[in-house]
Amino acid sequence: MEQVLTNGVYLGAQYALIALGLTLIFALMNVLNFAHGQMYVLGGFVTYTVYGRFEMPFVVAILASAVTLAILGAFVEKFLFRPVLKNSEREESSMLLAAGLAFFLDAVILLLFGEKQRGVPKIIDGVMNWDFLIIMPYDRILIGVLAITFIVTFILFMQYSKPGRAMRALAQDKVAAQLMGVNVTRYSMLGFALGAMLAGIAGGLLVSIVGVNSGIGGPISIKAFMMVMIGGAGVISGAIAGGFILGMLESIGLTVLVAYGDMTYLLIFVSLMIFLSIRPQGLMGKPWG
Amino acid sequence: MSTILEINNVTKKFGGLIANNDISFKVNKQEILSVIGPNGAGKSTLFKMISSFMKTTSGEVLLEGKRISNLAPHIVARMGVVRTFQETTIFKTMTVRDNIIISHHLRSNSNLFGFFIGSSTARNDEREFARSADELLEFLSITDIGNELASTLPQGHLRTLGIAIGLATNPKILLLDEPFAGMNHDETMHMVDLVSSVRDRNVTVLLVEHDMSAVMKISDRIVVLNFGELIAEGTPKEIQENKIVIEAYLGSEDDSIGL
Amino acid sequence: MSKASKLIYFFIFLVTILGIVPWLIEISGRWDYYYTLTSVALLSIASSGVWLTFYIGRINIGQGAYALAGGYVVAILVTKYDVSFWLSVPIAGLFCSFVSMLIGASILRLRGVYFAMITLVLTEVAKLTAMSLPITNGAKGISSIALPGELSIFGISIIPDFSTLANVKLAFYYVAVILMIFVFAGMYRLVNSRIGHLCRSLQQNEELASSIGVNITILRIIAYSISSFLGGIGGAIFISISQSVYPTTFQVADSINFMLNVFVGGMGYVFGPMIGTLFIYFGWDLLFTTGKYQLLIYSSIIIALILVLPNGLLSLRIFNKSNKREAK
Amino acid sequence: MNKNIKLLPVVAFLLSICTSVLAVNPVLDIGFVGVTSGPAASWGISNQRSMEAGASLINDAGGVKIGGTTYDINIVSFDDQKDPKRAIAGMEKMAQKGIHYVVGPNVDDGAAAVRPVAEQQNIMYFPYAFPKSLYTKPASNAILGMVANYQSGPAIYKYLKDNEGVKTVAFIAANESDPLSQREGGVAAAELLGLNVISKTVTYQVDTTDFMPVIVPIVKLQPDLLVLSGVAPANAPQLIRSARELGFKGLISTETGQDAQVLMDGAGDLANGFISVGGASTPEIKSAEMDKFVTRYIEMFGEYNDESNTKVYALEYIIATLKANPAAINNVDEFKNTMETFTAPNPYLKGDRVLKYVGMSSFGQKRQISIPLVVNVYNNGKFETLFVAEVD
Repeated sequence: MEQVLTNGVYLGAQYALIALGLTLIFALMNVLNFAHGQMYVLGGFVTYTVYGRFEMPFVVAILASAVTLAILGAFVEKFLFRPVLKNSEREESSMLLAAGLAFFLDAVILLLFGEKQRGVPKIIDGVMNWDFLIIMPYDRILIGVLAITFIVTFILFMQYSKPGRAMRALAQDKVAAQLMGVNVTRYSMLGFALGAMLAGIAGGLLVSIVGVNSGIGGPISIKAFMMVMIGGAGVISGAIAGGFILGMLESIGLTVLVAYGDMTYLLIFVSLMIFLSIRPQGLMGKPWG
Repeated sequence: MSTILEINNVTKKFGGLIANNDISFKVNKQEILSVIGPNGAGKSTLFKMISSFMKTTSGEVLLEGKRISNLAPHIVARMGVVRTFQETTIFKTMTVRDNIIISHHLRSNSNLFGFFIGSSTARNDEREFARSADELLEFLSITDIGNELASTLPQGHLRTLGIAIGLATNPKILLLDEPFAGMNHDETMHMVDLVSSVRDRNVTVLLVEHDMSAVMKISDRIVVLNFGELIAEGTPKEIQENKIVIEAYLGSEDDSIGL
Repeated sequence: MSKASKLIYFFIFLVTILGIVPWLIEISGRWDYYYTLTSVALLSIASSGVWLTFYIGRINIGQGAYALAGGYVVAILVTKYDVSFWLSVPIAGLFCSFVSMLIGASILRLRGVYFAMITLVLTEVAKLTAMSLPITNGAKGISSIALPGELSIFGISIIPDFSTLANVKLAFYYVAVILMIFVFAGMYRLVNSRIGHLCRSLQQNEELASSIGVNITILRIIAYSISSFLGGIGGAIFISISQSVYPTTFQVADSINFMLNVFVGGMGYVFGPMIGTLFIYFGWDLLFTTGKYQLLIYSSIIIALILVLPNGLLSLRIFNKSNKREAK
Repeated sequence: MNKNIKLLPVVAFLLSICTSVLAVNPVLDIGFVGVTSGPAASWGISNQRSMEAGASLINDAGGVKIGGTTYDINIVSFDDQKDPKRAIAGMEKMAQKGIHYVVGPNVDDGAAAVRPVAEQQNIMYFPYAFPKSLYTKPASNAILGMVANYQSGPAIYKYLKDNEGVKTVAFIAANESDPLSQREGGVAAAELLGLNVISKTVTYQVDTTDFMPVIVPIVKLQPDLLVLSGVAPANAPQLIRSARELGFKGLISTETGQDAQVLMDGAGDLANGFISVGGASTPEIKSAEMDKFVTRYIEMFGEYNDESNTKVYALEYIIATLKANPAAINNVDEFKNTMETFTAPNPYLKGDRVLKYVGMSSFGQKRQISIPLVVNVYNNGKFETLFVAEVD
């Protein structure tokens, strides 16, 4: 059981990091970014190229992933989402754009990086073995710690920095933020860049333990949606909670429900549906985000 | 004068916060009764409970002796208590006339399937709705904007349209939520005339309002709330002279009773 | 548009898809387009259901679930209980309607992205259910489903047994497009009747709608169950073409595609789903010659389209003339 | 950047016109319908590429002589996006182009869905899907293009039982049609051999990124053998790595083709000893022809994919059978007749192995290509052949 809980925590840290960027973009712009998973994958491949292929330090690779994705995010916001949100009659049109973007990134990634699963050399070798109760490879511990560090840094940034506060105001009430003198255009772009960057960092970190392949983007997006839903859409703390809960749910569910075999996931999904229809705003979301 | 609506010991709590405490008053048929009070006095909450958009914590609201509190809003509307909204809530992408036509929903004799296949009852309904909508447009003197998109209307017309939507349902009681808010003097006077004429259509009017001059002019009776409590009830003249009311208003910062 | 010119347009449309298209296929020898167009017709039926839920202001990414359910109902009825295909299609539709009423009663309270997400989860649930139930034959699916048999009423044969036909593809094409015509005619009627106006009132402001006495709960459920009915029959007919159904026959990707069809066609137009499906499905088909760049070009076109026409293909001027009545 | 990428297909198209103008031989089109985009892209892409590499070798050698005519081979590919609806459309496209021989689809649902079209349009197709209903009567046009897991499984388990003393087995599969069906076949085979199946209910979702939690319940049981049923090459290294890091000591095997580079990237030395099914590229058995194929593949696509080994045969069989009976080019009934008696030398393997159609014992008719069951073991970045067996 100790192992199961440890797995849950460390899986949760991964998931929370993945969900952060998605929820940030949703909170700021009400855009459900279907391309989030693809951005994650792109981040993974950048790290793979810089660290795995060019053999530069891991830190440089993560930085490269972050910068690449931040630039991509800013461009996507400026040239794609902004005009569409301005010109369309219904906000939901942004979902079509997001889906189109997801296909586009899928195609680009497949052409650039090929169809194979890729991995990078381990950052550190060895496995921690605590009396056979908890077994955890050191690189996974490191990535888990790094993920939590990034999450904490992000929270502090949102809480105390000027852009962070501006973005929180924007997320809460666009009109009010505007009246308070927040530059909505600039912070929407910054927020989108930041969201994409978080996806890139998540991809870059995780490539070192689970690898990456060009087709995983779509499934990752869907999974990230679920974390965001569990925690509550558009709320940073919600995404983190959602990530940890889903991680824990999977870890425990897979062990406890192992006898039910193929039903395990059905049970998880059905209970998710029931939970959401009873408490649609998730654990800590604002209703009707 | 007979009673049409009774509010009996209505209380609303949000967690530990008391929004309305034990409010009771009666509304007479075909009168114009205003509910006033400083900000946060619980006027809007009371309104929402009367129209059943919000549940009461305790107490009840009776329409002609029948309980209407805590029913579904559309059922309360069907029974004849219809509200308008504080904000300019209308169907934005429909024309003014279509807004009014759709609001005749309660008067239809045909069921939905009848409308789908275009039964003769349904067609009669449609004709009747169109005729009635034109009549309402004329009554409110907005025939000339009938074919304009509702989203393009200026504020004054939006309010009028809001009232038209309410009237189209053929209500017994129309609840108006701050009909004069943000209006200049001329617009207010026009609206005062309009609300008075609504009463002449055999409709009882209950309104929540800040604008004292308009309220004093238009109301038959006034109910005053403060901090969720009913502190006074009477004719405009009685209210103007009521010490407790004056004190309540002077004590608050953002409102003056406008005497 | 006057009633007469509407009738003329409708007549032209009928002649085109029932006469001219098969004739063109015949003389050009492009037999493969029968299947493409049959798919477009069936998928547009399911998409029009999604469109209806959009019309009451709900983003529906769960239509794949009902298409899959419809497919399985037909597969099970035809293979295990020897029910006529023609009877099992409406049963499949009604089954989906019924299920959607049960589910809808609790999830239709949700709005915006919450509703969208829960329907997405629904698609996944449908797949996993199909995979774990004995009656659906689990992961192995149901294959070797017989072609539709004869349909006769009072001994008069209305539709012949498909297995005796020389050109099954043409038969499926007619079944699909005729059904599509009925569905869209019904949808057009629905939207332009009072029900459509009520749906629009719901889309714009549920509070106001209920304040004028509209029973929004019931109306939402009605719209959602019609939507699911259409998803069910679309899926049901499809599996008689593939003669097999698997848990993955309709999946999350399909649910998203149904939604895209609606977006691309234009959410404000009754015929949007038809045009959107034609564009998306046929477009992919035509790009087949571009090889490994197919997805890249396809997605670029979708992105360009939404940039140029964010309100859908039908918001183009030329279409707008004839569609003004439905335009929002 | 966007603009340049959009221009590429135009350039490619123009190039392809040029080459087809230059070619003197008539062209024989062979189809491929499979998944070359999305999460399962690697199955279809390795498949398509192995066909294209094979065709390119033939064309460079001046084409292939069938009957009196020398043909160039052209591969016509259709991406079905792993959607059975699109797979049907792909088959229709093939029929439209007058193609009678198609490789694919790659998954069960697609293979089942295209059956009606293939039979109506006289197309012989070579799916990489194992359901027996595809190949047993009344089905007539599908030919299994590889060794099925219910054939390879028993051979592998028996070998491991005899040589490694394996007694207990655990199965793990993705929660999808193909892997679940393969798990079922594997479990049946293991039980038939008298092995003790101690776990067969662990599944994982296709969107799993981290397999630690998935594998925990199995590692606790410490089976002698862990079978990864129908595992996608992308997932295999992660499953192996997680299992090993959690302290799993037993053997790990699968019945699908894998890629050595992917295993090395994803699991490194932890993958040593991993047993999988391969084609013909291990040094012990491969012929010079196979070397040429691999070289060409790398020339064309930059990097070899070991999965392609298992998929190299379908094209070879189609062409060899057509050579044996030129009338079959436009007549699949001729093809079916020829299948009954056809034999030809296997160019990819050393020694005198032959190509022939088999399947009587599994399907009651000859609807499978005969290829040797090559079982590989991964060691330090490459595969070694563990044993080779024949399948009927």
